[in-house]
Amino acid sequence: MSIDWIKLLFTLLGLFIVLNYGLLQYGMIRRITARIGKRIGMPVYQPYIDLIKNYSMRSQITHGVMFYLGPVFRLAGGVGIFMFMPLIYGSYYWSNYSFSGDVILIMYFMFFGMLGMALGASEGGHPYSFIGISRGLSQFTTVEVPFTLAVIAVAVQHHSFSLTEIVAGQQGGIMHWNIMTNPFAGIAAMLAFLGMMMASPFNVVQAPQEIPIGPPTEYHGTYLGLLQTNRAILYVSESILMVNLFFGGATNWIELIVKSFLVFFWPVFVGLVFPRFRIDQSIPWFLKLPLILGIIGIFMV
Amino acid sequence: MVVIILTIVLGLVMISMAVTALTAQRVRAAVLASGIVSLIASIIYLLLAAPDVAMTEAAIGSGLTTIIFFYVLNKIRRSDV
Amino acid sequence: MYKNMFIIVLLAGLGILLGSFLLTHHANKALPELPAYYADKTASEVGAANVVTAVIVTYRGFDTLGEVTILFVAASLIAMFLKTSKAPKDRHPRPSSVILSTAQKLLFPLIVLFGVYVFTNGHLTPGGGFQGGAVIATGFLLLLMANPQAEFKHGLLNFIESISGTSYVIIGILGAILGLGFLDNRFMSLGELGTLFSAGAIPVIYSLIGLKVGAELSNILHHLNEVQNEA
Amino acid sequence: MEYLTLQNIGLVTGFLLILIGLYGALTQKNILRIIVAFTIFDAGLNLVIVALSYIKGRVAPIIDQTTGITNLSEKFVDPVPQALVLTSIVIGVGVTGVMLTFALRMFKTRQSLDINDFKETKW
Amino acid sequence: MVSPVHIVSIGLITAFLLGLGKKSQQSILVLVLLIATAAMTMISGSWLIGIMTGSVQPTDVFTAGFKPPFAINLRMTMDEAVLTTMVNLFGFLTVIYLFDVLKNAGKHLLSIIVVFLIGLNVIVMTRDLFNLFVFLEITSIATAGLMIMIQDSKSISAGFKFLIASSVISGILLIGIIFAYSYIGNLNIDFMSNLSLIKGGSVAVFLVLSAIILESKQFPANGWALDMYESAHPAIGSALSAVSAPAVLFVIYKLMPIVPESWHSLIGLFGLITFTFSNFLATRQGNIRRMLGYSSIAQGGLMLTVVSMSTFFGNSFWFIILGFLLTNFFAKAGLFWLNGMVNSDDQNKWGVLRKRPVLFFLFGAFVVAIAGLPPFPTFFAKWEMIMQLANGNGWGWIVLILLGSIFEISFLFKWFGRVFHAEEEKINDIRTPWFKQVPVLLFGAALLATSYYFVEYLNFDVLFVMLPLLIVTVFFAIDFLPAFVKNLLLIASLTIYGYLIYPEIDGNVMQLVFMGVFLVGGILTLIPGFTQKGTRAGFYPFAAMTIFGLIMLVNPADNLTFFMGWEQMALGSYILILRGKKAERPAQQYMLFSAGGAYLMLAAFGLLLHFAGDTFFGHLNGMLPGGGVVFVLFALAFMLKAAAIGLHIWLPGAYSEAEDDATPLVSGVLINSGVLGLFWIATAFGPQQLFGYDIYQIMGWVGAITAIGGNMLAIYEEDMKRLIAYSSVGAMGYIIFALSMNSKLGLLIALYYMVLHFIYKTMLFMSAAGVIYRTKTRNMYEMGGLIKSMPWSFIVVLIGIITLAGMPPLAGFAGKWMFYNAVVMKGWYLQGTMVFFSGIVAFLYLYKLIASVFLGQLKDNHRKLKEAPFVYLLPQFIFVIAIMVLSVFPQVLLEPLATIIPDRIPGEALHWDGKLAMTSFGYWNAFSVMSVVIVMFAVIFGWLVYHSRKAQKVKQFNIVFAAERPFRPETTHVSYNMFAGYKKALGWLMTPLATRFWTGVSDWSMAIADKMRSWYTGNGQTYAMHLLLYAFVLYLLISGGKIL
Repeated sequence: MSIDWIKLLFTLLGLFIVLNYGLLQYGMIRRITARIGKRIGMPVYQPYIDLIKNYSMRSQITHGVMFYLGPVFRLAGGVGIFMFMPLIYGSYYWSNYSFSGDVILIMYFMFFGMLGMALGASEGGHPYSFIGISRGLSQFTTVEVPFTLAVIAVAVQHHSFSLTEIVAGQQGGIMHWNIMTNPFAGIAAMLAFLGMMMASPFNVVQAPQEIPIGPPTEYHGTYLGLLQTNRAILYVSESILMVNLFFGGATNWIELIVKSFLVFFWPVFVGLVFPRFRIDQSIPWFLKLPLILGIIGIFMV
Repeated sequence: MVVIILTIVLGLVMISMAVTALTAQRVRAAVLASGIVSLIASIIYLLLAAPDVAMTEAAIGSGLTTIIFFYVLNKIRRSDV
Repeated sequence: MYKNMFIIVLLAGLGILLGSFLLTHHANKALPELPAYYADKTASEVGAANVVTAVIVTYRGFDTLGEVTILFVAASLIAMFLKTSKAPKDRHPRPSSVILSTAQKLLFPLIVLFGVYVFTNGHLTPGGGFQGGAVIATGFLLLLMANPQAEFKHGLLNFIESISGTSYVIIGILGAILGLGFLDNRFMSLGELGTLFSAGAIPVIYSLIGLKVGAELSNILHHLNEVQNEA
Repeated sequence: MEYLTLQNIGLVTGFLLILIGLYGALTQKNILRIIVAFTIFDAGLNLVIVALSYIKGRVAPIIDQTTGITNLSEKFVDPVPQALVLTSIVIGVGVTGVMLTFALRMFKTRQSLDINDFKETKW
Repeated sequence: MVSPVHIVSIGLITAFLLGLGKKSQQSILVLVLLIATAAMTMISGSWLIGIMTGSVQPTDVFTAGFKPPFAINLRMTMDEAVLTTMVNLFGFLTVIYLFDVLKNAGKHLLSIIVVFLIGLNVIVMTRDLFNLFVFLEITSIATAGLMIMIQDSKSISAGFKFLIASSVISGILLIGIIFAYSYIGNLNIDFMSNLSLIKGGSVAVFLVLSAIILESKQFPANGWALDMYESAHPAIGSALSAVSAPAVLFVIYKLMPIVPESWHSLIGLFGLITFTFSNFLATRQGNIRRMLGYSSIAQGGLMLTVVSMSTFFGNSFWFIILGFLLTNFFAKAGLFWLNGMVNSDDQNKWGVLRKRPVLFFLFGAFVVAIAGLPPFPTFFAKWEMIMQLANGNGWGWIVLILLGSIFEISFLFKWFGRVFHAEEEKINDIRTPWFKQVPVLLFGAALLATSYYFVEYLNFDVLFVMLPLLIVTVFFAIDFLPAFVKNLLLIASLTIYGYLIYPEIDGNVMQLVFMGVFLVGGILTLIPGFTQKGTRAGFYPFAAMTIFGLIMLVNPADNLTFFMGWEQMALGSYILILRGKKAERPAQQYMLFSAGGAYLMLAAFGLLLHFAGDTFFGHLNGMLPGGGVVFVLFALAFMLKAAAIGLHIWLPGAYSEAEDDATPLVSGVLINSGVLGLFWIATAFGPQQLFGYDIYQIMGWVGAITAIGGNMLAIYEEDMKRLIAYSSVGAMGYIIFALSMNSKLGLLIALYYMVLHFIYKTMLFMSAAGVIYRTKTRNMYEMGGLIKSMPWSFIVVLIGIITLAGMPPLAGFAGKWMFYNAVVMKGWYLQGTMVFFSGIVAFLYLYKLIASVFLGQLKDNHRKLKEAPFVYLLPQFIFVIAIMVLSVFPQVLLEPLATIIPDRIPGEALHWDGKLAMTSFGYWNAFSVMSVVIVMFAVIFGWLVYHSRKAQKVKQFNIVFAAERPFRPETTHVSYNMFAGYKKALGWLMTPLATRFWTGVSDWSMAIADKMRSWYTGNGQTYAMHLLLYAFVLYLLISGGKIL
């Protein structure tokens, strides 16, 4: 297989755009959050500063190979999701490496980073990392169920698992978007999306208060930089996935950015409004309303 | 006809003896009664034209069996004391 | 009581079954083929005047062999079971009466003689080995009753028993070799019907049976008697 | 009246003895009495067999002057059941003897003759 | 040729002459007895051989020289020759066995023994009813005499009960005989053929027959017999079981011609009831001799069934009856004799038997033979019997047989397991003088020889059945060699075997795949065995048996071969599991469930015969109309092996308690046999309905629930092996689900997953074995941080769990991807989502597995651990390489697998465009994904390495822990009850309904059995009443309440 270098270039460009977008988006969101909380908040460019600072830290420690590899897995997972996702509908070059596989590949590739991170953090030897990971995984299992139902509903509707095909099927106006044609599945997916983002009320996993020193404490410097990079890319990528699945995809970058920002804003908004769930509350929650909606969604098709 | 009546009588005695054997207070009496049953049986055998059987029943069924019974009874009674 | 009622019901069932036999069974007016054959052919084929004896010793000789064996095994069992312990015997027996001991001395040979008569004439008259044997055992019983403490040479009994039994089987085998089958009496001359030395081997066999049965029964009595003496 | 033959009387008596014997064997508690019951049972059996051999008006199957030697099958009663009964009686005494010795030994082990006392093996 | 009558005459002369002996000559007397029994054996044996070879014609002996019916005749044909030889040979050996007893007993006992034998001989040979009666009486009295060989109060009262019973029985018999005579005028069986046609004659037949049936100790009128078995000397117990019962059954066989045709099946049913219920009651029996008694009676019941229905079984009759007869003869006698040597009725004391390996082996062989597992004759006999019954639509019968068989297996293997694990008595050494061993050894050898002839007779395929059996046998023979030699030999023989059969199956992808899994799996899982020291006695024969059993499943010539392989595998793996230290109960459970599955399968084979004739079930071409029941039975059987939910409770225990290095074999490799079977029925039967329901639909749900259930249960396991074991349940659920989709893609997924599961599960178990080998514990919370000392094992587990989780880029993803496509095509969204959910749940335990064991804090006592031995790692890395290849080039496996699936299966197939896999729904390019991931990973890794090249390695302990230094590894290793929150939320999902259900079944059956057992009051009189009652009921059933 010959390598399409130009495409690679485009992909890397896309990655760069998404990274910057992600960092800015994160800064923006933090700022908005602060404002709502009647605080001033950090500057929008703060993530850049953090990133540069982390990458340039000289003192590094490692707890072992897997500790070392954890962030690598994590970032590779984030980048992978981006890589396997078509960005702009109808554009060959902006379709990235989506020819490698369809939406199932993306869904499963999400685990890649998670698992790596979990393992890396575990080798850190910190007791709270075990707790955090166990919570994260636990919650994740139930989050994925409504989401999967929604994806299957969409796939059945468009008779394809290919994201390109799914987006193609949604062209022609807002009424063709899956969120409109199959609102139940859409809502289920959006609810699941809350969990996927691990934002409040489902952020007990990272739990800034109870576990003040989770994995990020052991991970510092370059490691943390990698993790931050990943966060920027991953959040945007997941938003794009939602856009592609339910909001008609995007035919140009502007549309993509606007849509994905709005999608991303949804969990932030919810997080501001609702208090946090305990893990044994969040798990059943996902198996109630979202699950039922997902099932209805699938039978709507 | 006489033979028939005789047989009936013998049969009745036999049956009553058999019942006695089961109801007698003492085992000794029961054994004796059953010996009599055999004895009468041997008479009936004679009437039924079976002298060989009659002899055997008298000697073995009625005689020896009863003797063995008494040996055992005797032993048990003695141990009982 | 409940159980007894149940048993009565069961037995009533059996009774009905047996009663049904009474109803379906028709008294024979003539002998069926098999007994008719025996009645008609015994004289010529076996040479015994007593058809029952012919049936027992020859036609159904194998049954009789089994019968002897049953007594034998029963005697063995009793002997094994009642093997007297070496414990001291009861030292204070009742002495037997004078009458009894005298009568014994007088009667014993007679009884034995009568027994012998019964079994040697089994092929001619009613009676035979079993009856004769029982008679002999009765004589032996008399002996025991007269001297309950007596130590008998029961080796002799054993000897008679063994030898007569063995001879019986050997004669049976001779029948197979010289005659037509196992326990065939015809390898010896059938003689003249109605005489003592007739019916081929029947008198011999019946005598052996008589001896054996007598010995076996006596043995049983002997062992039972031994137990009496046990403490 | 036609049923009132020697044979039938024998049969009925025999059957009754069988039933009485069995009843005794199944209900008596004393081992010795059970054995007694079995001897009655045996006697009944034998009586039945002999009764079956009987044919009215015929004689014992022994050839003598009175019978002659011809047409014997029309003169004799059936010899076969008689032979069987002979065997059966001898077997009966054997079994009774054996049972009695068992009883003796059982009495020795338990000082009891109640059948209910000998239930060490069950289930 | 010596006339058979001389068996009797020699015996009698001996018996009579023994009376002459004196106390001092006892040894000589015993010798005489020995010679006599030898002579008797030789006579009957010479007839047997003569008739078998045809050099002698069967003959009738006319006693007294008159033709029947005028005199008694003895018959000597093949049948009688077999039975008399059995009786006499047994007598001969009994004399040897009882040498020490006889030497000290009186001469009377010797006489009684020989008379006993004569009695049986005549019972067998005679054709005369009354003669039969006489010799039955002889045997009874002799038996009573033998009973009191031990003169304790138990055996005396048992003997008396027997006398009462036999008096009643002989009374009934005599009435019957005399009635028969009065109706038909003679006493010879051969002249009675129209007896039952005469008015009233059937009463006579009934009486005779019922007496003999009662004599054969049928349930429930057999309390006396049980008490005898329990209290008699073991040698006598063995005589009752091995020769008395067959002789009596033979009498029934002789009587059958005069029994009206319409009674046959009823008597057969009564026999079968005996079989089932005696075995049922035996399950609650602790006393060995009594248990063996129950078992003997049960076998007698089964034989009664066969005998009474000899006309029904027709040509197969001899095969069936000989199978049961000979096995019971050799094995039951052997077991009783062993009982005599161990000299205890307490199962716990039987542990001493392990000190005598040969005897212990024979003990096992006897147990297995009675239980009816291959290659013993009972197995084939049972098979044939079921097939014949199925032919005649005897479904109820089959149910009874199978029920009885499962009870039989239950108590036999409970016993076996107990003996296997019982503490060896330290004080009492087992006394095994030569004269006690010789008979056992001889009978053991005879049993094996018989089995050989049965196998030989059935003409199995040489390469696929006989050769494997031969190899297994060889491994039994060389079991004394050191472990590593045997390991090498077994690996070598498997390799050579693979080489030999490759040409046979070349081109048949299906067989290649499964053969590959079984053979390669077998070989690779054996490799860790090289760490074993000593001889490891008893492992290799059964490992070989398991592997070759599996191999026999792959290319069976017919249903029987398949079933045989199946049972052989079950047996082998049972032993492998049982070898684990605490495996007694789990192994028992495994055996029970295996047997349950096997019997369901047997029933299915029977039904199949009915529906489709004698075709191999895997070769049915598509539709089998109306075969829903067959399908369901098969499916249940295979799902039992594949541990579908509800049927899975045996699995965790069995897999986790097996020896650590045997676990991969019994789990990773063996479980695929279930998949094989399921695949076969899925492809061969076509869609099936049961009561109007689509079975596939139901199976799909079962699969989905299994997937969730298995994985859910795995989450909460602290035991490493149990965790992996439960994960197998989950994986099997996945496969069952895929199979039941009944589409091309679904089957492809199942096959692919089967191979993959084989690879990663074997790998994981082996890795676990390595870890356990070093850490000596299976509790994961006692481990931690092992990545430092066992990096290679860590890598293996990592790859294993990534594959298991189905994450791209490794091979597991292919399965998941196809799965979505298949689910969407099929439209099973809900079930599909459930399975998907289970896949995610798998993450939880996978994380737990790898993190608790390899990550986190290293424990103090593990600081000096080394990496797992090389021989553990070697096969693991072979599997790793396989996974890697599959990950990059899945088409290597998927394309051939797709060719297996028959065209008639509906649904869309997977298309390949170069490296791109496509369906109408989606696409996926493994190579490309792998490339992208590797490049990404490498770039980021490079970047990180560049940036933190000077990273300082610190101790694991060097962490910030709320500003305090932790002082013990345990406190920082949060591993125990890791998913507490999850349990709180979804714990209700794993309510142990299945366990409760099966416990309930077991409790109830125990309670019922106990209740039923109290029927046997121990009162001889009551027993006598039972006899009458039995006859009464039999009469009512036969006559229908009317007078016959």
